[in-house]
Amino acid sequence: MSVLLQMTGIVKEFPGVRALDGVDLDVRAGEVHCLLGQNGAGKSTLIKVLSGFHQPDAGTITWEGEPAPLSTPAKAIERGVGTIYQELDLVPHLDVAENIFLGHEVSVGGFTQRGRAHQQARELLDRLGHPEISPTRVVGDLSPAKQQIVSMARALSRDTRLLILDEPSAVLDQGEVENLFRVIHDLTRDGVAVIYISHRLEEIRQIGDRITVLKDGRTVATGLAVQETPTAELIRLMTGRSIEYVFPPRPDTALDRGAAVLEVRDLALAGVFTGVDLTVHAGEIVGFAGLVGAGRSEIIETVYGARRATGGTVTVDGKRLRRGSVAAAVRAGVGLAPEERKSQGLLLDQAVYANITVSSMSRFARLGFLDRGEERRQSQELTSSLDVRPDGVTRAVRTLSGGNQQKVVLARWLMRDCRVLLLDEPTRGVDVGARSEIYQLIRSLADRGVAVVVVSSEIEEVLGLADRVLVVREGVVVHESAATAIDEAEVLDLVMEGKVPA
Amino acid sequence: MSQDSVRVERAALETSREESRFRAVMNSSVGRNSGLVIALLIVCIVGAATAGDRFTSTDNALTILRLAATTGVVSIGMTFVIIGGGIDLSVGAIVALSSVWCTTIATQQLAEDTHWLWMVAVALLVGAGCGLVNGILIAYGNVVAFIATLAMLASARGLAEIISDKKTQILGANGIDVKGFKDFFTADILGVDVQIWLFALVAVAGWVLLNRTTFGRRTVAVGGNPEAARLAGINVRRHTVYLYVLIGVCCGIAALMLVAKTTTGSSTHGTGYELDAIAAVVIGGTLLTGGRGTIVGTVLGVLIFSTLSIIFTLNNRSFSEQSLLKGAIIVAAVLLQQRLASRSST
Amino acid sequence: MSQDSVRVERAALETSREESRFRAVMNSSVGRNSGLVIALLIVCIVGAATAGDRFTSTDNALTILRLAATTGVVSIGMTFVIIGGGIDLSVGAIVALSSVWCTTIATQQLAEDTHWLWMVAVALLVGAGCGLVNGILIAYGNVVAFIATLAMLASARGLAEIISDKKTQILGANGIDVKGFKDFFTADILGVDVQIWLFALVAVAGWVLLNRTTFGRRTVAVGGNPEAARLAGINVRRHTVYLYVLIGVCCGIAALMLVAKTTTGSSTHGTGYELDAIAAVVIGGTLLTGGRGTIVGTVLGVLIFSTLSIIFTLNNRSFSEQSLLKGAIIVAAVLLQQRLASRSST
Amino acid sequence: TSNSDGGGDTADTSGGTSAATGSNDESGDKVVIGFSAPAADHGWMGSITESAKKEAAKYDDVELRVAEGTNDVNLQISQVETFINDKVDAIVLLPFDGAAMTPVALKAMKAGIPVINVDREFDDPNAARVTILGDNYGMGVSAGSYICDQADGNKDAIVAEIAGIDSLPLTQDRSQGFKDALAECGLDVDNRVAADFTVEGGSDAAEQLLQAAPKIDYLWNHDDDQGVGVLAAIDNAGRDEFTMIGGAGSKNAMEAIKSGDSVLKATVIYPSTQAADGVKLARLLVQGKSMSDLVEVEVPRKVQLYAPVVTADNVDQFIGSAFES
Ligand SMILES: Nc1ncnc2c1ncn2[C@@H]1O[C@H](COP(=O)(O)OP(=O)(O)OP(=O)(O)O)[C@@H](O)[C@H]1O
Ligand SMILES: Nc1ncnc2c1ncn2[C@@H]1O[C@H](COP(=O)(O)OP(=O)(O)OP(=O)(O)O)[C@@H](O)[C@H]1O
Ligand SMILES: [Mg+2]
Ligand SMILES: [Mg+2]
Repeated sequence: MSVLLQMTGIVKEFPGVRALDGVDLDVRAGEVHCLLGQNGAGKSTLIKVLSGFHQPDAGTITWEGEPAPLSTPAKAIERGVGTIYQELDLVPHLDVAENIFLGHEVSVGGFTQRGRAHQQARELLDRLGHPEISPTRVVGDLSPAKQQIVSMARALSRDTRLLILDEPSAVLDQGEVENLFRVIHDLTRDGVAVIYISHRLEEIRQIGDRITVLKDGRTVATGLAVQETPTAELIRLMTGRSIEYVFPPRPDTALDRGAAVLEVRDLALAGVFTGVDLTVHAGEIVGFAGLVGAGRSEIIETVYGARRATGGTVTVDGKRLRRGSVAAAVRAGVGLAPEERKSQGLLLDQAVYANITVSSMSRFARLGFLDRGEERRQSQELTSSLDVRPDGVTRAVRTLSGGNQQKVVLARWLMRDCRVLLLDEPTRGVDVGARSEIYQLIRSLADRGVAVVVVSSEIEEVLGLADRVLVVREGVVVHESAATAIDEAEVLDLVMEGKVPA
Repeated sequence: MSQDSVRVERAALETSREESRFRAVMNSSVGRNSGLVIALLIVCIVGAATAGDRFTSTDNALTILRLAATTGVVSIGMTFVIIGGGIDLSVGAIVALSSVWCTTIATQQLAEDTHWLWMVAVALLVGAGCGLVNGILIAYGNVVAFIATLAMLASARGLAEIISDKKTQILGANGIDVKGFKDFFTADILGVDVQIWLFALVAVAGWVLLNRTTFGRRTVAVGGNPEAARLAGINVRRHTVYLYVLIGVCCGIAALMLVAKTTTGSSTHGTGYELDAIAAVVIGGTLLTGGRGTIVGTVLGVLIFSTLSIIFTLNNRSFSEQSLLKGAIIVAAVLLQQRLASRSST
Repeated sequence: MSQDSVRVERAALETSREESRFRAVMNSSVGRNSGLVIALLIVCIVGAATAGDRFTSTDNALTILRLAATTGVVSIGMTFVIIGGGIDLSVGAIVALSSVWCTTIATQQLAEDTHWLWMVAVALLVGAGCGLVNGILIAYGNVVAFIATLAMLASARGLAEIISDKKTQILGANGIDVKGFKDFFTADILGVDVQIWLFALVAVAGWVLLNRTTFGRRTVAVGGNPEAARLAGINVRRHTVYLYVLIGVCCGIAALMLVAKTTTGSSTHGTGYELDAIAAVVIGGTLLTGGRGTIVGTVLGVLIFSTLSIIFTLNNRSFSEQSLLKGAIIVAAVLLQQRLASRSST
Repeated sequence: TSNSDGGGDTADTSGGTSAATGSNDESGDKVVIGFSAPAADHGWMGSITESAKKEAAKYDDVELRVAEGTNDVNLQISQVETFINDKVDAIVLLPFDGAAMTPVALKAMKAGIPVINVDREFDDPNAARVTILGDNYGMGVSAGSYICDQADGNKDAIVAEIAGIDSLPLTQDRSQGFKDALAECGLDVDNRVAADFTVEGGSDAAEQLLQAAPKIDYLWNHDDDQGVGVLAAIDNAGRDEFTMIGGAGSKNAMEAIKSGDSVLKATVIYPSTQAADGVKLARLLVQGKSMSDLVEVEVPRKVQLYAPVVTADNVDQFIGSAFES
């Protein structure tokens, strides 16, 4: 296999951070090259350099043996670099076909040919296994998972020689990940090179050919053959220590050990879900499993008051919450870590500490005046304990990597002593090390008497972390049992039921 | 069972296609603007009820359209700029400068044998030039659009005053060959003024440009998510410059219409156009934050405002009452549009 | 070796602390606004060079500050609204309505024995009331801020005209007990006018409110990412209403200052304040899209504009030249501020 | 009638000129008059519309249709077009910009509707049947001559000027007249600022002017509306070393002149009743009557009003017809 791309000694500095500090990488045509590293290791920055978005401060890039400065995204695209970014990069008010062909519209003399564009979009979506997405749908109305698929169709719509996927599986469920892998196989067979980034090591095992590991902006290992490298070795390379990748043990008394804190009765949101009953006790972790689009996010957002329920009641500690009022829920001690941290969770231009204290300001305020020193001190304690990197609570959240941003969102609710914590995909985009830290954290919160609800698309995570599991399909809870009473295959069956076997 | 489920899925697919056809209608320009259409109808009914056939006459309709034409042309340009994530406060000043410059050409510098098309060329070039300066400052100088165009507002009007020495420059006073110019811009075709045809032409061209060309789709992308547009290989800066040049040209056209209509160029022309145009665009449903908007909405917005003006004149209301009412009507129209739009999307 | 690495780490920590102290200075209000400070200095140097001690005199400084005071107070309110993700086009009209209403109280309705503080109360209440209407329309009616306040602009000015019957209402003409009012608002303390003190007071209060209170923190959150603010438990709608009430009160204060200064209430007061205030806020570095801004920047912005104005007058320049130059100067100031800000952040 | 009656008397009361017209005031055929003027953004302009309305109300055979005051020529053109569509009998028009409104006025005349042009003149004599003009140049001359008289040969006197909206031709005419008259006695304008006819604008402009000119002998302010603000600024600055002359002739300016305890010692009248004259003449025109004080069978083409100086000596004569700012 010929070397398609070679990067040597790439350096990229941001104000105050050296995000890349001498990265080497070579990618061969037709291989799946996996990029591993902890949160903030520089993976996303590296691919942004590769796609012409950032200019490296030092280092060389060669493309098929000749130097190739990728000075703008347009130049990179011209070479055949197709990228699916970690943050969704679609235009909300354009439709699916228009997003797919943005920048290289199907047109004659500047006039778009919508019929042809729709047809080609249709073909691409069919190829990706998603014929149900209409090319005329406005992208802003699609769920994150479907938007991801549109991004993918966009990358495929060009004559792509190198496809870069930055944590594509973060918003996909297992069925769709399989589907994605099928597409990747097809591509590599045609000689397309793929760079694949993920924090899920089992995925790497399934799909990858070679691995490059980044740590603190530096290449610590490159060209490792996937088959010959044990997982423990990978973790050691990434983190510099060895980590037991396990879930914290459940206390024996996990089930029904405390008083019922959160009680949801017959909750409904017209057109999305109906008749949801849920009781969570103090010290208990309840997990929601289901396919993407099953309506799990909607359920917990409605519990939280972020959506106005069309029926049913939510009570916390016996007190009924006002419908559609987040403020009431927060006052009653409920917290939510939302699914899309950038658009729903964070004040990107604000300092880390301001993001952490935003829901517990009254604790730091006297007559409305804030004690900023105390805010920073307590925030610092939290971020240190969560190992948020880079350290320092006064930096703007925007400059943190995806995984570290997620930790900041969690820290917000840790700062506020919650009675109920609703976590939507809490480990999405979080690296192996931090992941087990977050699991420990969730468990220790439960041990302190908090009622926790976790939504996750990783069945393994739901089963491993939760005490009790609810399976949701198309807006209906189809199963509820202790986590130990059901296994992964059974959950998959429940979740997939009604789906055509491929 | 699996066959059953296949059938179910097909059915679901079909419904979703049905639905999408319905959505397509509701998302079409007319559907999305049904609230505005109704608002305009209500305004017309009020007009007919209070002023009778003085309102419903063809002459009156033409008067409304003539009134709408000048700001209308500017508003079409403004729609593009706002959808593209910008704003232009300098439109009125650019209209003034264009009108002054082209009448200066006509009254002072043109030799006997020079054609009036030179005036047209000058007006359009001045407009495009101002737009170019705005665009470059905004796209390459990273000056906020609000500030850059505010600065242009001050400068262009100042320059217009200096060129015209604050005098109203009258066409034909000692000018040359301007008859052709006036004849062209004040003629009527099929009983409708050229100015109205021009407005219609600009509106239709704007619609096609926005909805049927790569330029239009890129405008939406640049305004909706500039980062994504850049990543898709679009030259966001250059596109931004194009947008300001486009609105500059629209200002040039408006200046020509105004010069023909008043036979004058003056540094006071176009006063307040910025707010009028922005108001028409925003009431037409274009998001001020960019990324979404319709030409049809803007045209309806312009028509609502000019119809209101004429109704007030017909009914002999005092200016203060008008102001008071205008505020209430604007809010009512927006609320109506909202209710209907939210209904159509569910 | 492990000791070594500890030492290295300490050193790194120290540098980072050093660095962070440096960053803190650069990120402080003054640091972030160094470009504006320099722009103001340059403007002052130009003033001193062209007008000599007529410019550098204390009297002149006071004149500049007096000129800045009224729009300054409104601009402070505007800073909050814009940081909070909104905009208010109705400030000028609210100032007019407040001035008319409070002088009506003074000249027509007050009994002999009523205190002039009633005037103050009325002006503030009228301002707050208009702000409340704006806020409710925007936050609960979901009307775009631009449109809602444009409607308020028309309505408030219309109402002011109706109440005053378009006449200038002169204080003390047949009014009662207004001496106390005038005495208070035109007095000077330590050689500086009360109006200037008021401006300073509002600015300092604004700074504290924005930077040191939960209200300010919420304002930034609401403007920066309303959805995230909502999910964090902030009542975004109610907060939005507060912001418009706040700017309404600022308009009330400005109206009082204006009434005292001109001894009149008039429906023409406050004309053009909206653009002046927005321009000062934006040139001061506040993002028009919300979520970020400084009071110090706004104050500097206001001062730059009023100093420029005085310099032109001192030099007896024509208004047109002023306009032409003003545009260029605005752009220059913004570009300068940008270059310096980007340098300070690297 | 004497010259000084020109502006003042017309709207004074229904007495004055009207008394002498006798049968002209008797009710005749119904007359519909369209009226359009710039935005009433200051007292003088407000008074223009108001006195026109008041005059119309005196006749039960006159229906006055008043269009929204506007400073947008485009809108004003539409208003006149609406009047033409409406087939009104006459149009009284105070244009925002005379030249710019000429084409539509011509259109009205062609449609057989007489146009009475008030204050700001069209550039084509055929565009109006009657033109009623104030005398802007004359205003400047009156103010300048008054200062020359007062200065009495002192060529070092410092003269300042606060103009109205600088981009209007009328402001330029006033300033030109002022300059020309001052030149007659060897004076010139040392400091000049422009305001915008509003109180606030006057206050700001005056404040700056006073700062720019540490010593002033004479100050002419074009407009008494902005004059309220100018006086407030002078008062706040504690300046009283100069004599101030006003313009237009508002009621409170005249009261100040009468009381004599401010710097304002005189004002130059610019009648705010021009449009009322226009309404009256429009009625006569349509009803085929003439001005009964004249021998002519027809209403004349052009009437130019006089710009007298009001001082403490003659203020009582004018104060009755003054407008409220
Ligand atoms: N625009 C920026 N300004 C300043 N610092 C930045 C910026 N973008 C990234 N960084 C910093 O660069 C480093 C690398 O970030 P990057 O996003 O590449 O990490 P990552 O490996 O993709 O992590 P994750 O797995 O969490 O997505 C981080 O320390 C981050 O804070
Ligand atoms: N803004 C929206 N407009 C229209 N439909 C929406 C919108 N948001 C969500 N939906 C639809 O609601 C359903 C549930 O969506 P959602 O993706 O939140 O479910 P989920 O179970 O939480 O899945 P995920 O694992 O992605 O969080 C889907 O059919 C989705 O398409
Ligand atoms: Mg990343
Ligand atoms: Mg979800």
